Amino acid sequence: MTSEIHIQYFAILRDERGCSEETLSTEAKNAAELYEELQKEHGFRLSQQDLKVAINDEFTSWQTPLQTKDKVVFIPPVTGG
Amino acid sequence: MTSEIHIQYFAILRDERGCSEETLSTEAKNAAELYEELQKEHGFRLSQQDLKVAINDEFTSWQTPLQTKDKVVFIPPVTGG
Amino acid sequence: MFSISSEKIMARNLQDSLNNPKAGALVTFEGWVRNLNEGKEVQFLEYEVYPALANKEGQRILEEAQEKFDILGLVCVHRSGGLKVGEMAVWVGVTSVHRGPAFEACQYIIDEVKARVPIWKKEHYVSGDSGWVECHHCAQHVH
Amino acid sequence: MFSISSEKIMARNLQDSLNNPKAGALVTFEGWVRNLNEGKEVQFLEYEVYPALANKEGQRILEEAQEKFDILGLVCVHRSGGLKVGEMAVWVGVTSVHRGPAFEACQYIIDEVKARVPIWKKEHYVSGDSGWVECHHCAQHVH
Repeated sequence: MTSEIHIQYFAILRDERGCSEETLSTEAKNAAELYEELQKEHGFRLSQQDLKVAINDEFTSWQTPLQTKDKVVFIPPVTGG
Repeated sequence: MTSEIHIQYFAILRDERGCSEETLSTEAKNAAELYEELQKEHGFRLSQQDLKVAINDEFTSWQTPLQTKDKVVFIPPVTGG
Repeated sequence: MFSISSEKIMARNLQDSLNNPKAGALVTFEGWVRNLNEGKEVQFLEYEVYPALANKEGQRILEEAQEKFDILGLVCVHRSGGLKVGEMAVWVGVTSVHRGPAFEACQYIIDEVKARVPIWKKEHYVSGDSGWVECHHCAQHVH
Repeated sequence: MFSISSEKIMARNLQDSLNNPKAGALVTFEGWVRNLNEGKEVQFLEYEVYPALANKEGQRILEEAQEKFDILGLVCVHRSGGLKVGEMAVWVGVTSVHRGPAFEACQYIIDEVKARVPIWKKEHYVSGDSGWVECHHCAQHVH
């Protein structure tokens, strides 16, 4: 099953992706599969265990099933302060 | 032996003594004896172990021998901050 | 109580908002942009923020502090955008009746903000290089 | 670096004196006059100071902090004379490269100042009574 997902990129991921957001159709069932797919395509250097993931502006598990119109953000190690 | 000692009073001791400084002649050999003498005379409620003592603007021991012209201050528990 | 600011942080105004006749103690933390990081001379830096989640997570941290410690008021503001050396990146202020809880809460807030709030720092060096700071915990150079 | 002030403490000026491009952290403590102490409504208070020894002992405390903690700058000012509710009784500010030592040193300084510097507080209550505060340690109501 294909879902339409909105992705926002920040910091190093934005630089590596070359854009700050995109909408795409994916067969990934969850965020883990989605990151794997995108990492292959764009060569992101951070591995999944370095990241956290948010869906619809809340931290969530990598295994949460994706639903059409979800907004996904992969969160590199934070360095504020 | 009599020595001439200058005493400054602060806070509760100043209130109880009714003045902030005095110069007196005493046979007290050290600050402990001097406080005992003054406590008897003025009825200071604080006991020696509640106090610290300074001679010539430095904390010192109650047993330090007094010398003529010494400036003695008895220091009630401090409550700054 | 938690906010992201794209403008210079006005600490004195934030502090005035914490005035309270019951308070005996105010503890504040300010994070400043340093001129050196890991031996490299820093010229300026940029903070990138994921605003929707940063605000939620920042607010959660303040609520946790309020539950954990006996405090009266608390504020935290973090900058976004470009900052020069010496500028303020983050301000935390906490009031309490007695001083212990204000110290503990202030430290808790800045520790958690640095560990959890989705904000990323890119340093621009005098040499012309620049780079995303990798990870506070890994590199052990938290300020 | 340590001083007694008979005038309102100007925190912003003190803080400006700590500016340093090497510093990544500033921690400050402010002690404020509370409206309640041990259940009594406070109207104003007076600090009496033994100046010669207070300045020496305050300066010693700052020197100890400088030796114990990896810090860059430090300032402490304590008021003397009459203060109203809400006014600032004491200000401590410490800068460091990373934030840990600034927190530790700031707390050390205020703890030691309250325990060692010859300053005494007389509270004047709304009821008309007044009295010398007996002893922070004994009464366990340090702020």
